[in-house]
Amino acid sequence: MDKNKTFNLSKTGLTRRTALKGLAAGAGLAMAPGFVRYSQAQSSAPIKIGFQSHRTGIGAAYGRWYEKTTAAAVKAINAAGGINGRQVEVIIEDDGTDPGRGAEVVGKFATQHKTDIVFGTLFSHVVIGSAPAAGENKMPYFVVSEGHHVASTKLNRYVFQPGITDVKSQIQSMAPWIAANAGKKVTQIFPDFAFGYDHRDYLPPALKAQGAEVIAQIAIPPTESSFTKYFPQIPAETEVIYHVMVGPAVLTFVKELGEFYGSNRPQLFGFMDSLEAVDINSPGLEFLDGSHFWEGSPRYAQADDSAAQKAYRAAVGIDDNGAAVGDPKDVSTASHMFGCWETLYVVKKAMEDAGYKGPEDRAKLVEATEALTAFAEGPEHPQGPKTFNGKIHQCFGIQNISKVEGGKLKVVHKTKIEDGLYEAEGDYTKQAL
Amino acid sequence: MSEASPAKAYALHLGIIALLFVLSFVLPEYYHGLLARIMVLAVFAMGYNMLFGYVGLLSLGHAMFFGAGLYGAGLAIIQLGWGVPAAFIAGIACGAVLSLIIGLLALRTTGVAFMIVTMMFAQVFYLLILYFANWTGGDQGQVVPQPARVLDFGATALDLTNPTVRYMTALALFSFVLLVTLAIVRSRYGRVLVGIRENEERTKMLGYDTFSNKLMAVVVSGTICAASGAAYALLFGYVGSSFASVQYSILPLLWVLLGGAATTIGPLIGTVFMYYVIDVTSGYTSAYLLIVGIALILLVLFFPKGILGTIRQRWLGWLP
Amino acid sequence: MTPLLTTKDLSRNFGGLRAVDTVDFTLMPGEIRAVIGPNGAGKTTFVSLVSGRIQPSSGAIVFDGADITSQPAYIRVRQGIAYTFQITSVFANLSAYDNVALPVQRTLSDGRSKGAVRAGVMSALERTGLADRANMPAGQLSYGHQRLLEVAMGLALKPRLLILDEPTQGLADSEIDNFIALVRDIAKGATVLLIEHNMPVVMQLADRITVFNAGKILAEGTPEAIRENAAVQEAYLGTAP
Amino acid sequence: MHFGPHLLLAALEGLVTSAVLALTALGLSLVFGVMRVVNVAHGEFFMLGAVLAWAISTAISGHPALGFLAALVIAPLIVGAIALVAERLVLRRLNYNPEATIVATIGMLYIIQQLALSFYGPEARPVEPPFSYRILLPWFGYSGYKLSIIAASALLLTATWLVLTRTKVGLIMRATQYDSETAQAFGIAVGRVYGGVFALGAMLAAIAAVLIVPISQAHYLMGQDPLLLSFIVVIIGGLGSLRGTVVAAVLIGLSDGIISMFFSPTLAKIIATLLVAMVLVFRPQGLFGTASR
Repeated sequence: MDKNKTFNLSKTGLTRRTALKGLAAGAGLAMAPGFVRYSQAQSSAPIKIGFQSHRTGIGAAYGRWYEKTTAAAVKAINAAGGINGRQVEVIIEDDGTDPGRGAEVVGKFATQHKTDIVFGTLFSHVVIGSAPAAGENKMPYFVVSEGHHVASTKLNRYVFQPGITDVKSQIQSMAPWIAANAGKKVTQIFPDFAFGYDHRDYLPPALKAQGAEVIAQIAIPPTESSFTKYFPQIPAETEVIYHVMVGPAVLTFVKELGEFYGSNRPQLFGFMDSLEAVDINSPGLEFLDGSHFWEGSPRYAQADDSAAQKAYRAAVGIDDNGAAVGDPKDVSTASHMFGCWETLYVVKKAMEDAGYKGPEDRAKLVEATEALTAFAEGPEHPQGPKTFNGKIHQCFGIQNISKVEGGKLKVVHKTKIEDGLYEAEGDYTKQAL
Repeated sequence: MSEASPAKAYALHLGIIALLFVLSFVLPEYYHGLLARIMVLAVFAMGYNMLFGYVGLLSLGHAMFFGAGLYGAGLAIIQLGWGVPAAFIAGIACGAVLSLIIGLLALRTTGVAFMIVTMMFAQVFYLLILYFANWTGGDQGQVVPQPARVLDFGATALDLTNPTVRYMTALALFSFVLLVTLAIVRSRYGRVLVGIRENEERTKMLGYDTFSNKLMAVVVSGTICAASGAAYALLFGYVGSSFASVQYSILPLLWVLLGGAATTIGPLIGTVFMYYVIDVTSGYTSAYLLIVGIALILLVLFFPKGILGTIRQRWLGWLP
Repeated sequence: MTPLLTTKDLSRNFGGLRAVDTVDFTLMPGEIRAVIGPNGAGKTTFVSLVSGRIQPSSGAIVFDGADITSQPAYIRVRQGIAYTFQITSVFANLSAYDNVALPVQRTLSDGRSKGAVRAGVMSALERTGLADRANMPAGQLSYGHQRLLEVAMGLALKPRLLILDEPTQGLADSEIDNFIALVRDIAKGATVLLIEHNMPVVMQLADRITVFNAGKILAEGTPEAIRENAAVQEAYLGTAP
Repeated sequence: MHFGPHLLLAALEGLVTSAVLALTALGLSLVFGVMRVVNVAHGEFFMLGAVLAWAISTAISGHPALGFLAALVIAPLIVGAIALVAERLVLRRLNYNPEATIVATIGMLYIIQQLALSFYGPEARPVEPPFSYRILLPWFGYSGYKLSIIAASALLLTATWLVLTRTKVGLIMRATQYDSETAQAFGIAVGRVYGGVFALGAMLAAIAAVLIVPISQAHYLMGQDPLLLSFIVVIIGGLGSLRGTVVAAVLIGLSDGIISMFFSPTLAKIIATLLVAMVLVFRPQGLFGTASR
């Protein structure tokens, strides 16, 4: 897949289309064998989904798994007859995990590839940087980012996040369990940038509502590669360390925490974002044994996994340990990538509701998406049931709390959707289309 | 620089502006949008070239000037609710003030120390954006709302999010800065700057206050870069810290070196070239940075003075 | 008549070395003054102090009645002290025209018209015989022409005091004759301070000669007087008469 | 935690940073001092060292110390060889022109980074430390391996110093640094010296990376911070001054940690960066160097 910009799994597996970049997308299409007949008949032409992928830059570890999950979902959708009877084709452009390039890529999808939608962005700054381009091009933009940006209603009417719960909701739904099971005095350690600020801002009120409190907040600059010097700021009476670190330095963080505390440590509660794509059995992570993590979708296969979850894992190609089948060292980003799968099924549903025919129906697609209210657990939504708030373009689902036990993550608690609901901050549907 | 052929030079520059104008009507949609962006960033490169090409001062911190314009204009709209013209001026003013302060400090150093000092000031600027995240939006950045990006003239309104308006606005800014650059370069002041680049000690002994002249150049350069940043915020609707990161300090250097330092049109050519290489190669392989890297090395091996610099050296000596 | 330039107790140390040692020096307007002395006598350091390229360790410099000791070099140039470099220091990558245009454009008071610059530049180039090479890059001129270009740049500053640091070094004999005529011509409008090793040139040009040795002024007088001065002969010419 | 122990911890952490930084910066300083080349790809040689350390240590089974020691020897050699090839193929042909080499090394940066991404991948991967002994202090625990990094770095720096000051190779390098034309006139093969210096500079970065990778993980974008910090150290320390480089590295390593005790970390970074910038502004020749040429 690496060398190919497009893939159409239902037809010939990976369709090689390297000779693209005709001035018009139509010309490019005509050059590729196997696509000629589509240009005659609009009704059977594939639905084109522009996938804004982090192939290079800081997000590259996520981008690869997002691509894998997307490929699996598209394969499944196409095998079942596609969307509105049309096959789905995914066109990938790398955004370099850069907001400037991200906006250019959205423009490229809109004006050169002429895709029907743009999809798949993870990193928040790329989402926010690309959102204006999506709005101006009137291009429905389905992100899988978990940031609170969409639900904040600061973006625009064309941006949706229907496949993964936003971080504000995630944090809020963790509070009851932490207060009841881990401890009442919580010290937070988080990166000193926007992703960390969500945790900084949303956890204290949520804990307070549960009778617990945040006694210290330690923000760590994003450029930091060593953390020990911050640990003395952790108050001695801390019962729970709530940690959420991202980026390549996170292993160091855990190891140094281990060296600092040894076996005599407070409870640990972390967000899986820290260890996505990282083997939980890496040297130095023994320290995490017995600690708890938020997980979006469980990395390890659980005893009570639904049939849908099992089918999803098989389709994406991850084994019981959440690593690539055949390569146990290639650990997936299970907590987030399910969002790609589910988002594509939301797109499918909305397109079918809207009777979507082509780019001229994009406004109808937006309205049809906004009209959605709930997604039932099942093959299309293997992570669990969700509700969808069309006014803020955001879905809300259940969250998992898992314990590290014997080198695996075992789900010990599932939150309720209601735990994560909050007051809407605005209403996109009042904006013009 | 010589007195010869001013007409030729002006004709060439007006021709390029005319070409860009015509391109607006013939380019396919995608390249039309891309070129608007390139023109705005070429202004950034031209501002950089002012200092690097003509005065010989290699700064690794120009992202802060671009960022000053970007945030000056963007935050004026987002936080203060100002209109587009006021925001644009605010962005430029931020760049002018910042470049004056930075110039006063950094010009006490020369050579590599100047590189490092400018880089460090830019790093401070970048960290300040993160530190005041409540205001700036930090690393995630913020969207400049689409309804605010309209130039209201009472009777008519120019919507900066409209592709044609955006292209023409970018072209207007680009043309203005191009002609200003040309005028500066051909002026007596431009000759003094080149004198400083070639031999500062000698220029001083001809009675020039080289510090003031360099300071002036830093301010002009920083202000042009800020104009580019302000235009970027207004035309493309996003302000974010990545535009103030060290990468955006290296990019204009790269564009200028590719196109040809100390040529007026080189920055545009370098920017177009770099964008084109990335756009084309990223279509073939995700390892496009590899190709970009190889292209850079080949270019510097075989076109050591940049594309236009080499052309000037070999064929067209009159190019400004 | 007030002197154009005086220095009082002027000294400059480099580390432990006293390159210029409590020099009292006076230069009258309209003079052609030659400064001679063995290598390392402090001649170039002395004129560098006068032009402001380096700062004195102690002492004072007065130019046209005003104390300029603490003024930066470019201000002194603007007041009329022009310095041509001992080691040729033209802008090698710029044309001869641009080399001269830089000083010309600064001295123009009327300002804006391009014609004024062009006229000023061509006049300076013509006086030095370089007019037909105006568009050549200075670095491609012959060495002798580069020396002349230096002088042209100095001339273009319209100086009241022109300091020439070893201007004939490396020139051919034929060029030297032209050069002597040029300096005489310049001296009609400016005072000339000349560091020179070539004794025939000095003897032909100088109104008075100042002899430096070991950072101090050893002797001063007319060419004839210096020629007769035994101390000079011993220190500088190295032989007793 | 009380002030004393906190300060001790900050100092220890600062010293580890300094130790690695000193080695990396020394490599940059040599290249910069002797060749006058601003090597923007220096951080990528650092990254390559870390990535190769991962590859070598995972290829060798048995006690982790075996793999680590192998990496410590082999990784720098490979990186040095790559640097040598790059120097021969590119920098030499550019005649070490300052501006051209900046572009060329930016090109190298892209190439090395992309190759690492393609062949090594985007993940951060850990390397097991050769030993994991936790030193238990009354107030907190501390990694024994980290302390050994300080020792190893001191050893390597001393060795480099001895080579530079006491051997013929060092003399030749210093002569070339002082005046390459005269050195050439005295029969020194300046071209070969340059090749060797460039390789040596890259190797020092690689060694630093191998030392740090058991506590920090290999990642294909890890080269940027060491590059920026090294630049700062080299300039603050003064060009070509080994003593200055080491002192500057210690100063910067310590100041970062200690200032962060009193301010919020981002503010601490702002203050530390401003302080260093001001030192440069008001003492541009660095703290120890003679005026730069």
